[in-house]
Amino acid sequence: MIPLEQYGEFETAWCPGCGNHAILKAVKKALSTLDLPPHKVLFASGIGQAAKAPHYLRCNAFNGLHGRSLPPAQGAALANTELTVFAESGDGCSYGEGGNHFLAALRRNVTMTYLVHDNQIYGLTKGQASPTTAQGQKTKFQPDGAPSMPFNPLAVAVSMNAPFVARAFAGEIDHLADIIAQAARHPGFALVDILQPCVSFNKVNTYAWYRERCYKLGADHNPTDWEAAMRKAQEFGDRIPIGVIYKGDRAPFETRINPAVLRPLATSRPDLARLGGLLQGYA
Amino acid sequence: MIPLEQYGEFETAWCPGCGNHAILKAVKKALSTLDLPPHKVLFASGIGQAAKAPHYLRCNAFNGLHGRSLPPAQGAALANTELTVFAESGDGCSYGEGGNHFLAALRRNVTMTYLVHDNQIYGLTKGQASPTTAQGQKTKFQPDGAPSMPFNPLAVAVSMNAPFVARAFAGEIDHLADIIAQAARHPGFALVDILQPCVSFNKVNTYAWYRERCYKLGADHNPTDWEAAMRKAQEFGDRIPIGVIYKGDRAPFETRINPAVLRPLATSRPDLARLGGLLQGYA
Amino acid sequence: MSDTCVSIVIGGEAGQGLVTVGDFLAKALVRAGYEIVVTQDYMSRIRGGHNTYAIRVSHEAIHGPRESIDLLVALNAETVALHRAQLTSRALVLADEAIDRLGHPGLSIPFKALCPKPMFENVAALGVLTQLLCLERSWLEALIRDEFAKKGDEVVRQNLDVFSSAQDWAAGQKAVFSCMAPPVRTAKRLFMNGNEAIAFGALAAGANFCSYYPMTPATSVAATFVSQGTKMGMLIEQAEDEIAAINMALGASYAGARVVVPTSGGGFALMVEGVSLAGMTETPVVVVLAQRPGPATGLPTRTEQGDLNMVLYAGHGDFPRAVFTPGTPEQCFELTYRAMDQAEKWQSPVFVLTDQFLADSYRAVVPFDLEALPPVSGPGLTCEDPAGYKRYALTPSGVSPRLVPGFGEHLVVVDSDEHTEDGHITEDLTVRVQMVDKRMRKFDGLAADVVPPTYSGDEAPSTLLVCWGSAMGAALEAAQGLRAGGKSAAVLHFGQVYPLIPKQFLPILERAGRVVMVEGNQSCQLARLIRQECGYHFKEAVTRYDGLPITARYILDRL
Amino acid sequence: MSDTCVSIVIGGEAGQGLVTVGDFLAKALVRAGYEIVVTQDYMSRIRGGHNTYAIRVSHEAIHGPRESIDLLVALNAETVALHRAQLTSRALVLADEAIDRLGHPGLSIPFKALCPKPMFENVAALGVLTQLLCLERSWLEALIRDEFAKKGDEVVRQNLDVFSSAQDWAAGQKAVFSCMAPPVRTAKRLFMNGNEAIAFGALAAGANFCSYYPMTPATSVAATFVSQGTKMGMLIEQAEDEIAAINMALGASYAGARVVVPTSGGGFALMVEGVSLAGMTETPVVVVLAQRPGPATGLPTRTEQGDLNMVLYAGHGDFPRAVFTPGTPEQCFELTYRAMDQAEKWQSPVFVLTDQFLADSYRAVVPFDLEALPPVSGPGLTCEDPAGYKRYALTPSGVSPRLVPGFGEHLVVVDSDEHTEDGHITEDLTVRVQMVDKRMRKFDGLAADVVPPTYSGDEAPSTLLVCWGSAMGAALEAAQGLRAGGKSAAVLHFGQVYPLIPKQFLPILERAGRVVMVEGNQSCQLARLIRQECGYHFKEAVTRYDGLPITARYILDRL
Ligand SMILES: Cc1ncc(C[n+]2csc(CCOP(=O)(O)OP(=O)(O)O)c2C)c(N)n1
Ligand SMILES: Cc1ncc(C[n+]2csc(CCOP(=O)(O)OP(=O)(O)O)c2C)c(N)n1
Ligand code: SF4
Ligand code: SF4
Ligand SMILES: [Mg+2]
Ligand SMILES: [Mg+2]
Repeated sequence: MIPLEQYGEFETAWCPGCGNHAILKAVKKALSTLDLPPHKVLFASGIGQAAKAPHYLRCNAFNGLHGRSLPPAQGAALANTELTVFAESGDGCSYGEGGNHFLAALRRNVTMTYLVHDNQIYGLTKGQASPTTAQGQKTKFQPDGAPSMPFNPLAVAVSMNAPFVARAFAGEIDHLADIIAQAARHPGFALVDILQPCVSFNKVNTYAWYRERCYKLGADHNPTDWEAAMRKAQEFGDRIPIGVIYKGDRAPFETRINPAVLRPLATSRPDLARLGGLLQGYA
Repeated sequence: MIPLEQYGEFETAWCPGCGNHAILKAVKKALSTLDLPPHKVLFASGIGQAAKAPHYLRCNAFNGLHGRSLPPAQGAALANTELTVFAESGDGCSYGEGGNHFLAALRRNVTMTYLVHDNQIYGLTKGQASPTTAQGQKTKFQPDGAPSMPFNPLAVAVSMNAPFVARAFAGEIDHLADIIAQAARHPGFALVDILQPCVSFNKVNTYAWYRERCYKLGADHNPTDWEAAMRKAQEFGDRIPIGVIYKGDRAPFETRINPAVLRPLATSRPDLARLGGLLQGYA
Repeated sequence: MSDTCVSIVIGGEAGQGLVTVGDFLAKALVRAGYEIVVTQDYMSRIRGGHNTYAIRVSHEAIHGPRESIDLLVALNAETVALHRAQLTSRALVLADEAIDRLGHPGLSIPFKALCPKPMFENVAALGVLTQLLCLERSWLEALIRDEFAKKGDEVVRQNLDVFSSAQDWAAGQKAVFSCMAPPVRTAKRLFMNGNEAIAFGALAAGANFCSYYPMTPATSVAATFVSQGTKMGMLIEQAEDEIAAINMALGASYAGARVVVPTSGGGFALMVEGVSLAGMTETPVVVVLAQRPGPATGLPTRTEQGDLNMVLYAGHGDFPRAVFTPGTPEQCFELTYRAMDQAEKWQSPVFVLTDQFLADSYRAVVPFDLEALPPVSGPGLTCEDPAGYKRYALTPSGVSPRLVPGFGEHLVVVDSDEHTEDGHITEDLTVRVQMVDKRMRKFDGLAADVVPPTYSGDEAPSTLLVCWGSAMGAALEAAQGLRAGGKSAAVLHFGQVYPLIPKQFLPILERAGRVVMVEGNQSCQLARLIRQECGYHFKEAVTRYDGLPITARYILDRL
Repeated sequence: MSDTCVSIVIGGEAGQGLVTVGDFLAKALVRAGYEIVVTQDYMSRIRGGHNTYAIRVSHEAIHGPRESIDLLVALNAETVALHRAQLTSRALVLADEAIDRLGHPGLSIPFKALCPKPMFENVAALGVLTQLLCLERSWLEALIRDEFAKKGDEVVRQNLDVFSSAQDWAAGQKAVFSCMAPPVRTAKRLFMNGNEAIAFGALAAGANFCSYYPMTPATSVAATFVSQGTKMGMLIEQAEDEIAAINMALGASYAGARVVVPTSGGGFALMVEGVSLAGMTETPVVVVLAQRPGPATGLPTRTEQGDLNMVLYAGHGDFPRAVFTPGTPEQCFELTYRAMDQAEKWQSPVFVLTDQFLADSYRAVVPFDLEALPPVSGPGLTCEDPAGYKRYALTPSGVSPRLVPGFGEHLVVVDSDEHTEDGHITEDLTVRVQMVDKRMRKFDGLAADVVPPTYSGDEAPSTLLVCWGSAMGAALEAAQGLRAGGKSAAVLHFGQVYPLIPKQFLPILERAGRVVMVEGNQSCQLARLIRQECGYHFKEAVTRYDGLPITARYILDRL
């Protein structure tokens, strides 16, 4: 196990009391458990409060555009399958601006782990409704209440047979760290939706609100049972299950493409003799 | 019932034998059944073979960008709730480029009908895999087979409790016309995924292939039973159910926003006296 | 630069309430009849960091921000350290007694003693400031009453008590500050920033649909629509992304809504295809782009004028457009109003290009004369011959009669492909050329309608400062500074940068001695555009791209 | 314009196999040693409509397309009607006997009699063409063998039979066509179009990752990668949309892949934010943009040069870039190769801007000298002091040593926000200025590397035609035409339009008599850019925007 200090200690730009601090701790714990040296890890992120997370970790980082954490994460994961790749961003970034990439990543199933800090609000832009904000919840920008139904990332992921679908809570650091580690070990695309209190803009979904409702999935839940998983994925109200919701064995993308193209691309050089041969085909 | 001729008769740019011809017929039939005069109907579409459909219909049309049939459809539907709004496009346009709008439209639930010509291929650009192409199906661009799992629009729509979710087949024109009419009558966002043979580029999912598999959902299927709907939404293989998969009663978007803003916006003029009053608040 | 003004800066961490102190004081000053220029400098975070709210105030007209500080309200110790270099000789530092003023003259305020609870500290600071500025206490008292009314009488009373005891405490202190001269004007003005003025300009022109995706520094346009526009019947929807925002707006516009889409550079980058669609379908849309420093995410909460090029050329293919670049909140109102009209009149995308500085800069705004507003163009609802209606009928001006669907038997067909006069997809290449020519003819109309740049200062000046958008105030004051130093000077400000009509400004450029372009970007984007359009080559430029607004001092130091 | 060449046009509906006839004939001609220029004109549909495949062929060097037709192969009656006006005095029309030749000389081919099945009609047409052109029959026979080999010997034999009986039939007809002169050259050439040459240029430079979203006319770049690149180990992924395509490529590039992203204008419009991200993170990426007429969806399958402005200014904020605009398949190869190097060397987005005409235009291409290719820049894998590695170290050139993550203990941190030397988000405004300056310093490097425009023709000509990209061939032939008419003429072709280095071309422009810009867009985008960069004002232009390629005739008619 690599000592936690290896992953650094940084001053953050997050509010005191924000759930992000706990998630950062859990991420470090998971990395340490996974015994991953910082230079073998890549965190890709988008833009938002959550998306700053990779700056507070000693690791390789690609902090890209709002909504676009997944495409560069997948690009890098394919360019070098020896990197352990995470994408990390907020609910707005991941399910709002980035919704199409989420759907495609579920279909594509490249081996990587997606950590979504789900505070059910747009934090960095000061409190607009996000895709996961409860319908009817009032914000400064939605004074009559958010008009749309919230997005259910777990149900969508399960409906698309994503190989690893989990929910966790920032208030349960060890449990969260364990889930992140499981996710990272699972072949294919692993989703961890992390309930994260935003103390500044979401006065509904507080630590207390989540604590009252979250319960850990126990041995009675069989994550390989798709129907059970779908039921658990739909549970979000008085009781919210946390833990591994669904686990399948879809073959990851890497196993479905021409093996000849899967090698660290940084070290490959063009074989000009071969190219000359191909050009002959045009003569 | 408005006579079918009212909806025009145009030369199309589609291949002979293409499923689109049948869909166009069914659309006209549905409009006629619904007794909708052409000028009260708007068809918004994206870009692709399917997306040309509104040009072959006497109606109002907004033929926009690839992947973007839904946002203008919703914008127009909100700007004038007296229009009956359809969006019509291909599977690539709707679930590929336009995936994020699909998710958002399911959440937003504006009253309108979405007709997706699902030929499981990119037709207009000559045969690339689309989001609904079967995994492993070979194309010129995917000679090793499409590497990703196909998108299941019905499962995603059901998982998000879309109020009206249906599947139809271009080979069953009357059935299709009936479903389109039902969809248009249902309050909220109605999805009709239409299986459509592409005779030029999809040599797998032919008329015969679909005919062998498609069966009509009967009285034994209760579309208001969510679990049953989810099971039917997952069925796509040796047997493919067609008909109304799911029907719910989520309140449409229009009922959730300030009623004062819902009127034909084209006829509204700014009340400058009122504006002057609001400006006083800044003094 | 006149000495009649005072620069007040409130500094501290995000979340300490410095914006509340600033807003209260600035609004009270406006009510009292003073001129103000507010500069808000904040970091991309919600709590912590270091932010400032600067109010420059005078009884005379002032135009731009300034670096120097006469009164520094330090909500934390860092503020004193960070800003001591900016303090003028007469400056006072106001801070809690626990904060080290690092030897600077000022007041150590016993906030604990003055306030029953920490939440009253803002009001206590306002009491001290009122006293030092010799501001009539009634202005702030009235404001406290207005703003806290909804929290109940008890809260109002407690705040008033703290306010007056803080003022009394300050009156008893030795440190004094020269009283401000009493204001000249008495007519009511509005306390309003650029984004709010844009929102009102749009609403006055009938804007009734706004689809947006939040992005700093444009969010307060949408926020103003939410709080004020809804009362005018505006339909507002937060879209799933910027692509949806502009396409939704185009659909609504097609159906007859008057649409505005506020965003910033990164969001606008995603709307480029939609802009091209607006150009092709000739659908009116006004995009408000509040600039921040790029590329990419850049400095999300700071200011820059670096997105002009992108706005000028957004969209593939050739089609006409107009770009407005207001310099003040008044211009934000007027030019957004005009943008709404131009978009509709020429059935084209039209842009209002502003920036974080102006977006957030409160001023004392002369109330808009709503009655004097010119009429706004609009689409038709019906026509005489519905069966013969053609959305893209070829006309000499390039403008085809635009009807909205659903109000008559006519059909409105619009198409992103090249199309025939009736809107249907075509590959007839003769029609293609007719349609390109038709669309481009609208450029002449847009050109004929251009708002000329404003000129102010000496005729044939030895120094001419050329600028656009929010750089106006700094340029005007730099010119004043030059004149104060005995040199002739003038300012040429572009409130519309596209189309450019050389005869409106080329003679002015040619008769000036030294001509200096002043813009908030590295590559002199307007200077390049002017050269492209009329060959005039700027030999000198003052550029700024550190995220802060251009000031008169900044310009003068570089001349 | 030389008379030594023959213009062959095959016309018919999509799906009738006209591309097969064209490809076979054109390839055989190239193998035989002729020069060709292929122009493909097709509609945005899969079956039906009217398409043509035009082959201009000569034993001498030829450069551009031509309108006139010497041999018209009409696969349907419509083709005769549509193209009769283009027929030269010696022209023959070749069509099935059931098709009315409208009185034009030619051959009525008994396809039914010649072919056992309709699928052999293409080969029969080739037999007739071979005979009329006096082409050695072995060229087509060999090609038939090569191409049908995978379908089995029987198919090959049947095709050869039909081919030879058709040729024999033609030999027996009265209508004769003057034999083509035998070709001069004997060295092997490649039968290749612009898009294929681009793909090979990229592969030669080591491109090993391509993420794309299909869009005409760029798809055949990706198609060539799929069929050829995979054999070179290229990883290709069809992304969910263009935003994903460019962001995926940036992630791969960051991780050490050599990336290319092919698209067209509408797709590129969606990549604008990603381009800005490449600029900010200094991540190498080559975008290939094959233009088609806009705005919006426009004419999806036709040609235009209307996206130069968008490419020049795509992305918010200021950052450097380079734009290559090849004029021939050879240049497509060379300049794409160079683009891959420049992107890596200057860690910037670099563009290859082409169009449908060139993308689809087959030529006889001199085989690339792979051994003579200069080395391509690349990132490092490891460094001496991993702990001290800084991705954005400030350097005089602006270029920081770029390492790839994972091959050593160094950490590679890149950020879309403004950042410190080690890549972490910052709001330090001094660092901001340093970073803008650093990024913009790379512009000097890009400028020093610019490929100068090529000049050909008379020194100090009375007419100078200036052009970029695919307009080159037409301009060269128009200049030939002028010279044939006794006037001195020359062509200045820009294979790289950005940066522009005035001293490379300003003296040339100034010493010419009449200077005419020739470009395929309405607004003279390159002319404007040149004026912007160096003040030179083009007083004359030939523009084309009807979706067809510029030809010598088109230019000469407008001079
Ligand atoms: C293209 C683009 N659109 C909008 C923004 C502005 N923006 C930055 S963060 C953010 C929302 C963040 O919400 P979320 O992803 O939930 O993250 P949180 O701050 O809540 O952690 C938005 C809209 C942007 N940076 N880029
Ligand atoms: C932004 C953009 N990207 C790509 C394209 C090119 N394009 C046109 S149609 C199409 C695919 C069409 O597939 P689908 O939506 O399934 O419709 P179909 O032709 O199969 O009916 C693509 C990729 C485009 N027009 N615009
Ligand atoms: S605004 Fe919310 S999400 Fe952002 S740091 Fe503060 S508490 Fe956390
Ligand atoms: S290509 Fe396919 S989808 Fe398009 S018209 Fe032809 S058969 Fe129909
Ligand atoms: Mg959030
Ligand atoms: Mg399709």
